[in-house]
Amino acid sequence: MSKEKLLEVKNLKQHFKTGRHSVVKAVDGISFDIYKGETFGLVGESGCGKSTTGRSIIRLYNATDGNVIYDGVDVHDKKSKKDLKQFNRKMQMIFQDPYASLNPRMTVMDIIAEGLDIHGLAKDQDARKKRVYDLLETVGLNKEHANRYPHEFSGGQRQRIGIARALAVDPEFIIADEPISALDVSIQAQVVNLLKKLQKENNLTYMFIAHDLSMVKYISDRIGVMYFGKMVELADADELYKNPLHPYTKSLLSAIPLPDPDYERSRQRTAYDPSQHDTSEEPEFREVRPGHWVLCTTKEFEHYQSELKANV
Amino acid sequence: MTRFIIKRLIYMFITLFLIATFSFFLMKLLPGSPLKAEQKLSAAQKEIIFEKYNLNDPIPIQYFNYLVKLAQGDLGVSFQMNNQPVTDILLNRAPTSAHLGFQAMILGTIIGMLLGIAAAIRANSSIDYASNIISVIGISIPSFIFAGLLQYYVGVELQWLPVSYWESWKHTIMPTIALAIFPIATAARFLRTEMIEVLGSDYIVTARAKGVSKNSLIFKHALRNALIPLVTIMGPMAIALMTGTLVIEQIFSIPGIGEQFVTSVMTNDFPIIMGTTLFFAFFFILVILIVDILYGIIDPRIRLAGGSD
Amino acid sequence: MEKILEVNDLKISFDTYGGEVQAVRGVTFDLKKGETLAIVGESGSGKSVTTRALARLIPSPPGRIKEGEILFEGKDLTKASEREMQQIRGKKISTIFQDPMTSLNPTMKIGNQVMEGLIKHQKIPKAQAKKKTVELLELVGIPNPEQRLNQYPHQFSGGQRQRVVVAIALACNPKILIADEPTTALDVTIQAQILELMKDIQKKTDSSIIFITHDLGVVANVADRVAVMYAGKIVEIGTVDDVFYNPKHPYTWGLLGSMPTLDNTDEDLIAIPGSPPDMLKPPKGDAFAPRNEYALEIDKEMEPPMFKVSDTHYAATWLLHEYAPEVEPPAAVKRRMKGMASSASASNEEGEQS
Amino acid sequence: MSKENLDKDLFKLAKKDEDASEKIARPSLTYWQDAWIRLRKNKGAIFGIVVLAIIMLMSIIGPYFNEDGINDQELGLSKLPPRVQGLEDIRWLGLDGTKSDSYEGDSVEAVKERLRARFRVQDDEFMTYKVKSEGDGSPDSAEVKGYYHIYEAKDLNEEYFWFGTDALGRDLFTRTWYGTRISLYIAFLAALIDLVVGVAYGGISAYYGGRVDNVMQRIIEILVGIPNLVVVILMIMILEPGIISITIALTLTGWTGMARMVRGQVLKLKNQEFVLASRTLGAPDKRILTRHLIPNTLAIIIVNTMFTIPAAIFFEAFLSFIGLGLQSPDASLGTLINDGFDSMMINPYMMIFPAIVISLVMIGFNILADGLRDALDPKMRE
Amino acid sequence: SGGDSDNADSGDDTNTEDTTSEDEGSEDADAEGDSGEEASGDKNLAEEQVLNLLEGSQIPTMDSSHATDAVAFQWLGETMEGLYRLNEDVQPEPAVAAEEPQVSEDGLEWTIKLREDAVWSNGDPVTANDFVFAWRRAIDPETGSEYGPFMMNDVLKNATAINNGEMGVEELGVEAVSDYELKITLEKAVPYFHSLLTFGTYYPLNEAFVTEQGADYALTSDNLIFNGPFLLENWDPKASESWNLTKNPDYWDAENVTLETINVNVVKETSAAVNQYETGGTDRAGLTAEYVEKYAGSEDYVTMPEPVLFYLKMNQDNEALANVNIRKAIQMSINKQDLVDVILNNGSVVSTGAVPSDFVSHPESGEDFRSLNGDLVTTDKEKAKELWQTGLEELGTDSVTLRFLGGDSDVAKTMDEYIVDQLQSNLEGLTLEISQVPFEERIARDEASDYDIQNSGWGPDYLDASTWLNMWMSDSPYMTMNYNSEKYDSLMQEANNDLLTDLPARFDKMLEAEKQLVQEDAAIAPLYQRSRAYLWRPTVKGVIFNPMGADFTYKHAYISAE
Ligand SMILES: Nc1ncnc2c1ncn2[C@@H]1O[C@H](COP(=O)(O)OP(=O)(O)OP(=O)(O)O)[C@@H](O)[C@H]1O
Ligand SMILES: Nc1ncnc2c1ncn2[C@@H]1O[C@H](COP(=O)(O)OP(=O)(O)OP(=O)(O)O)[C@@H](O)[C@H]1O
Ligand SMILES: [Mg+2]
Ligand SMILES: [Mg+2]
Repeated sequence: MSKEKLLEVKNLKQHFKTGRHSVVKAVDGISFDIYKGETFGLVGESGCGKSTTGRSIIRLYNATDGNVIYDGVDVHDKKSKKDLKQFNRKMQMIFQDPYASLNPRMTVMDIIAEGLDIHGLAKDQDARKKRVYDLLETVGLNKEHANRYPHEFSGGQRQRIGIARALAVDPEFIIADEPISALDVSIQAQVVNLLKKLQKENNLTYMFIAHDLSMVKYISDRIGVMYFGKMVELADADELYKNPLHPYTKSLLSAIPLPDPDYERSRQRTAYDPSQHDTSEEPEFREVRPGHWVLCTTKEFEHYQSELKANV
Repeated sequence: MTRFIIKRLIYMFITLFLIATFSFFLMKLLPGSPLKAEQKLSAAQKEIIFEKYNLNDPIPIQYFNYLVKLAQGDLGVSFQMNNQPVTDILLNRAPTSAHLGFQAMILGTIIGMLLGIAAAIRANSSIDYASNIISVIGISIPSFIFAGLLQYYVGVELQWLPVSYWESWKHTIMPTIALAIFPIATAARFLRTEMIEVLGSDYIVTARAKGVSKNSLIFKHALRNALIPLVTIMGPMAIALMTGTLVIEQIFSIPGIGEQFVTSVMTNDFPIIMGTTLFFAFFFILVILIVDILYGIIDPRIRLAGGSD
Repeated sequence: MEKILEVNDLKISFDTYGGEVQAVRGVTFDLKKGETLAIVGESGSGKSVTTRALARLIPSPPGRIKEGEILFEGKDLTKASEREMQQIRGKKISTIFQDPMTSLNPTMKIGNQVMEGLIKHQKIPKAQAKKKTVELLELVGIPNPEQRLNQYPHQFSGGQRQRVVVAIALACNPKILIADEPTTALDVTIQAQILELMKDIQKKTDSSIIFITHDLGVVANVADRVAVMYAGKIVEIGTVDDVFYNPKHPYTWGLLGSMPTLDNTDEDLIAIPGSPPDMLKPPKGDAFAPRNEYALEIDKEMEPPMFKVSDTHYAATWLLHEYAPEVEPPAAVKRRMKGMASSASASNEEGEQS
Repeated sequence: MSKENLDKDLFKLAKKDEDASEKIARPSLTYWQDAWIRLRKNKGAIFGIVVLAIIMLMSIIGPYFNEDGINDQELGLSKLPPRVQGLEDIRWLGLDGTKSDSYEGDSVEAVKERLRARFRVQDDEFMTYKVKSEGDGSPDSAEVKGYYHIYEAKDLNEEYFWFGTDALGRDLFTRTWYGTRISLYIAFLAALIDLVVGVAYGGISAYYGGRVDNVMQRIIEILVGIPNLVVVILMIMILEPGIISITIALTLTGWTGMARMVRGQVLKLKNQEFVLASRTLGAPDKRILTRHLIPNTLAIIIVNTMFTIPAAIFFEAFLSFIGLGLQSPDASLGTLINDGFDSMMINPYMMIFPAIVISLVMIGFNILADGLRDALDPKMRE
Repeated sequence: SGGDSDNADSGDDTNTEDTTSEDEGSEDADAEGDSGEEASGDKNLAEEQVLNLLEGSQIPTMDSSHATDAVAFQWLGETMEGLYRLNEDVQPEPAVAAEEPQVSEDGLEWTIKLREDAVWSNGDPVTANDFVFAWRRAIDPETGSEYGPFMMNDVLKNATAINNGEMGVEELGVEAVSDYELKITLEKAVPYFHSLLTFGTYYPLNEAFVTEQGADYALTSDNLIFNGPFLLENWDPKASESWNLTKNPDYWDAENVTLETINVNVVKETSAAVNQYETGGTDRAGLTAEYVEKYAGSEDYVTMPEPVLFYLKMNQDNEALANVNIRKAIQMSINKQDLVDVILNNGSVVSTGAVPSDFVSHPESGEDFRSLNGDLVTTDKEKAKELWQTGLEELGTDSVTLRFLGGDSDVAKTMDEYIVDQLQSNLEGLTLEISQVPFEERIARDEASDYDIQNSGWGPDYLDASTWLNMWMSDSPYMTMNYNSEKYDSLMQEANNDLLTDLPARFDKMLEAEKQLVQEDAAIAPLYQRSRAYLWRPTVKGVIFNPMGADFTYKHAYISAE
């Protein structure tokens, strides 16, 4: 691929100590790249480490091991305060819970302007105000909303406020951690459309975390599938849907109900049984075909390759 | 669970050790000494007795000896009551205080619980208001005022009950009531809030959806869950009762620890003050420990979690 | 098919600090024996309130049934006494709630929670109830049921807990099973298992299910018929095929259009703008009008009645009125309407007002 | 619905009001405005506020209602019962400036004699009697209540002591309000220290987490094991008795509750997404603390403080009652009650007025705190 | 009775302060006039001879060597018996002693015959050896007795030296000539020695029993044996706040003891005590001023004057108080009449000297000490102001700040507030910083001279004016106020030594000394002589009130029917 790498994740590990002797390996050695301008989707069942991956990338956690290289610079390296601030502007995050992600004691104005204040991006009060109004407009809200408090807004509106907050510092890369899963179906589209629009207008790169596969497919260029802290498959969105290789991916795809009664009547679910893998060999992340990676053993690798050939 | 208890026991010892140390140096700081009425003895007498009791040793050695004695359960002898070992005094008086305290605690919690439950299931009814008023009054009017009024009206004017002393069960009624007012109020308030919350929870709706009758809904499903937090306030409640016994025992002339403690404070009888302090702390920590264990018994979720902690 | 339940013009309000919240504003539907009726709709549209009212589980105060009737086996449940309801709940009408984490009593053993209904309604001795409980747990796919009887909810995983909840609901072979978002909190794979389980059991017991969800995929999967709710009213009701392949109400269009299909990536999704109305002050006219791209002037004045589309299909929108201009559903929706005839023909008849 | 009624013109696509759909109909309310509205609806809390406001006002201006200072002694005016202008004729109120007592005896005259002895008067000039039962000469058959008009007897017709006077002839009205002032002062001081220490400790412990938290929590766990009653008494014995030492003693271990609460709250908050959002924006610790964490713990802090105040007032009264309170001539409600306790049966007014005030203060704070808890609790929002 | 100081009301020390400790009450001095009569058939006895009493505090010890306070001496007095016992005329009469002592010419050698029918409650006879053992034990420095040296030093031969560890206890001036004859040798001819022998510290102890019990001796009533009119039962201060006395059937004078039982409960609050009285729980309750107000007219109300004096001690270490005019100004500034009438209100009377009235009288004329010396100081606020100004000028200042040390009982607080107010409002420029501390603390500060002015009290230990006046000698162990007057010291030296055999001259010396102390040197500011108020069941008769030692004697008490 000729695209320019924006982010490189190499063997990222994030382990949490939960007790004296117990460790949760939330993320256990994953690697992937994200290219400039694309949307990278991350799916997997609850608790598989999606959020942790996102948070480690943005330095909310200090990685246990591995590197996150953004624009050629290792994110987790020690940095001067100034560099840090600079870095903070480039990468932003949109959160899952539209209720918990806005400070209930701050006005929308202050919430959105927080980035401006921290980075000193507004010359004066007027400039600050104007910028906030602009941002509100960008996300489809209006001026009058600036002086209100989060609890007065519906979920979709709150999520858009969260997006405006992230946009305030002109980021290049946005990690969206399940930005729509807490929203009503009818409202999800508002947010997704907005994200798409913004990507186009501002040339943004997204990492889109979700467990709603149809939405991930819709928005993403490439998708990674995670299972228990590991990346099990990674491919172009269409490729993944057409030719899922890893049994977990297959099972996941087969489980998604689609809003189409006829399809549903005929859908067959395949269950995933982790014990089907050969445990004698440590599986590795291999490129089965260009751009299509699967976590597999050598034997499985060959099997997958033949499977692909058969499908074509 | 075992580890949890061991951990708590270790804290208990640290706490007791700190209090013991604190009280030892306090004893050295304040007037008075292990000798009764030291000040009035002649220099020669003092010299001879100090020698006899190793009081001429350097402070660190005295401190060490003190700790050794303490470890053997020897809290010294009272200044005021000649030669009476503090340990004996405490052990002899504890049962009375415990009797009073338990009676009040049990009476208080039961009545409080009933009030709280009644108020919760009939929220905003007259029972609720009555229960609210009782609990506000109960936590607001100091027990000594209440005890005084009780003693005067019920004991002297109406002569229904003995005015003071601790002889028959009749004698225990008034002090118990005076002391129970606070637990009644706290338990009622607490249980009401908790019960209302529990009654609104999903699993209660689930139980109702099963067709469970109102009584079994309240007593089988809701109560136990509402009781869990009540157990946590048992600790503070026991402490409040401990404070309460100080004045109640005084007012009703009951030979308990509290009464002795107040007397000792008045007469600067340090060995008893220190001994009682340690005893109270010990009791307090014990109560907290028991409460925590109880907590685990009542709440199955803690039972497992406790193991890993 | 035999109607087992009929709900007529049900209105439910809550008295709150702010005033009267009109949660349900006149809902009419029926449920046939052995069928699955799915209710979809936005959050706050009154799905839960409606269904809880069926088992009279609305907390009162602040809630109250203002009007309407719920006819179950010929009896109006809105007038039944609490005692009568206790006989119906769990035995004839069972309910499963959304959150498996909170709908089990944390301090009671699983076995007892399942057994409770059995002992109460079937009046069987404990030993027998226990046996039945083991069978039930087995049925819902919990391994080692004998041992797990004596465990507490926190010792179960989320999926297992939801299975237990299903087992509780099924204990007395209810005539109606109300499932209020039973899978929302679960992962897709587990959701699929639970859905299969429910369908399976329905087949075996021939009970009717009211299934609430806001996931149209799930609806497509489980439902025979679908009711779409908006702002305390049913705005469209019909068989799954009616609603998915021939939707009439703009809100339903919005719902369907807001979901991407697997082969569409370029086109924008249909977003329903704005947010749902405040049920403290429901707007005049059609509640959906302010967010409706196809709103007519009359929507601002008058609430639309239910128009009949077909024998099985009704929708409450003025667009179905004979005077209304011809309006095509958005392209994304149209694309879904495979196989179905174009809409124009069916809508000429005026529906009766609900 | 019939077709005729409908105007065909209405069946055209409506003009879209772009913003209408995003309009928020409800008036904008800040958290505090909202809480205030909720609080206002709570009758108990309002009662509490009013009572407290009156009591606080009286504690400020009450001592200046008359010329009597808090330590103006005049033994000639010793133990005068309360007397209030205008209420003198309503005997049952007990504000008529008479001392009264009732006895039983063989005959009315005998009882009157006994009453005269009781009030140490020779004749009936300043006495009035209320014969409750005439008696028939048998023992204790007659019952008479006697009223001694002590103000007249002492030629104090122009004097009015609203709450009466104490043994040293000091005006109890002045002393009661002065005592209220001191009690409130101690309580507020205790609450303030509790607030500062507890919030700082809990906040630091939770925010920095890890080892810091671990150590700080172990310390608290040990401190909690020491009953504060004991600490207070020991401290009072070491320190010179006085307002400051009482306050210090009161707060020495009292802050642990606050610290635990604040810690719990901050622990919860610091992983909330809005805090994470602020961190991803590069906010420094100070900003996170002052803009995000503290404002969101404020409700709990306020409620907790509100409960600390009555607890401190009670504790001060309790200390006074067991003899470890303020030094005279300073007075607090506790010392006044203690002073009056022994004469509760003879001159009940000496205890009753301060007892009423302290009970009202306690009730006021407790129900206000309850109300605030409800008003500030986000769970209660609909 | 004996002991030191002070106006503390806590149960320590015989001479407790004022009205608050209401530990007891007694029959009035004038009650029915039959107090001395023997209980016999002609009295209208009630069927139940049970007396119910209250104490303000627990008995701290029943070990006569360690007893220091009124409560201990009270119940020691009922259950034990020394050589002599005070009768209703406050005169010693033989008890264990069979007769009056035989005293040598020089007054130094006392020989006393013991009665042979006195026995311990374990059956042992009471012998001379029991006295020797007890007295040696009391003076032995290892015992750590406070009252032993206080009562014996400079009285019994070699007592001081033994107590200082310079001699063995065998050297003490007491020996058992035979089982029933005791020989006592004195250091000097102490005129009041006879009355000292009635005092608790001089009671006998059964050596075998005490030695056997060891450290447990006297811890509970089970660890005690008695030789007095009553036996103590159920006394265990560790566990209970009550005890009982029952008639001792083996007591040599048992036929003259009418009461069968005395029940005692500890009640600390006056209100509780009055409640008990009202409900019949006790036959006597002490009263505070408030209750006096209520009960003053009732037939149960009794006041009991005591020879206990209260006064202000002025520490001359303080520059201002070293000035005699300042001290005089303080002496004259307090309206003491109001103090006794309004604040105490219990029959207490204003005191104008350093020796109480109705306590000792002239050995020849029989005139009262107090009336002979008259009012040595009277309140005169105007004069006081003048003296104050003079004093201030001499000091070269216009303001003086003094620390006022007071007690923490209710009455003490009220009284001290009053005194402080009186002084401050009369003496311009005077500021008093009051501190109200518990009794023990006050004693400690007193010992350390850590006060400027102190409100203090003193009760007599024996029947002689010197029990008061010795205190103010510069070398007295109780001299904490740094009063050092050669004149006074020499007057008292003479009285204590040279004039021991010339009692009238000695009396005159002491009169002179009192004048010097109060009038000339204004060393102390007398306040009042205490009286106590009681509710006292009229059917209780025959109780003797003692000015010292045990407050009451119940040996002859009885309950009349009616
Ligand atoms: N701070 C933490 N301390 C301990 N364990 C953690 C922490 N954060 C996450 N975990 C654990 O790490 C695992 C992965 O969590 P993560 O939140 O990344 O999952 P997720 O894929 O985002 O799930 P979801 O879809 O529910 O959001 C979970 O088991 C979680 O319990
Ligand atoms: N106890 C209550 N008090 C006040 N209002 C209530 C109460 N319960 C429900 N409501 C109101 O009734 C309306 C309908 O609520 P309901 O729970 O039925 O929505 P729903 O369609 O089930 O939404 P969701 O998809 O979020 O479950 C809402 O506006 C809600 O605010
Ligand atoms: Mg996540
Ligand atoms: Mg719902």
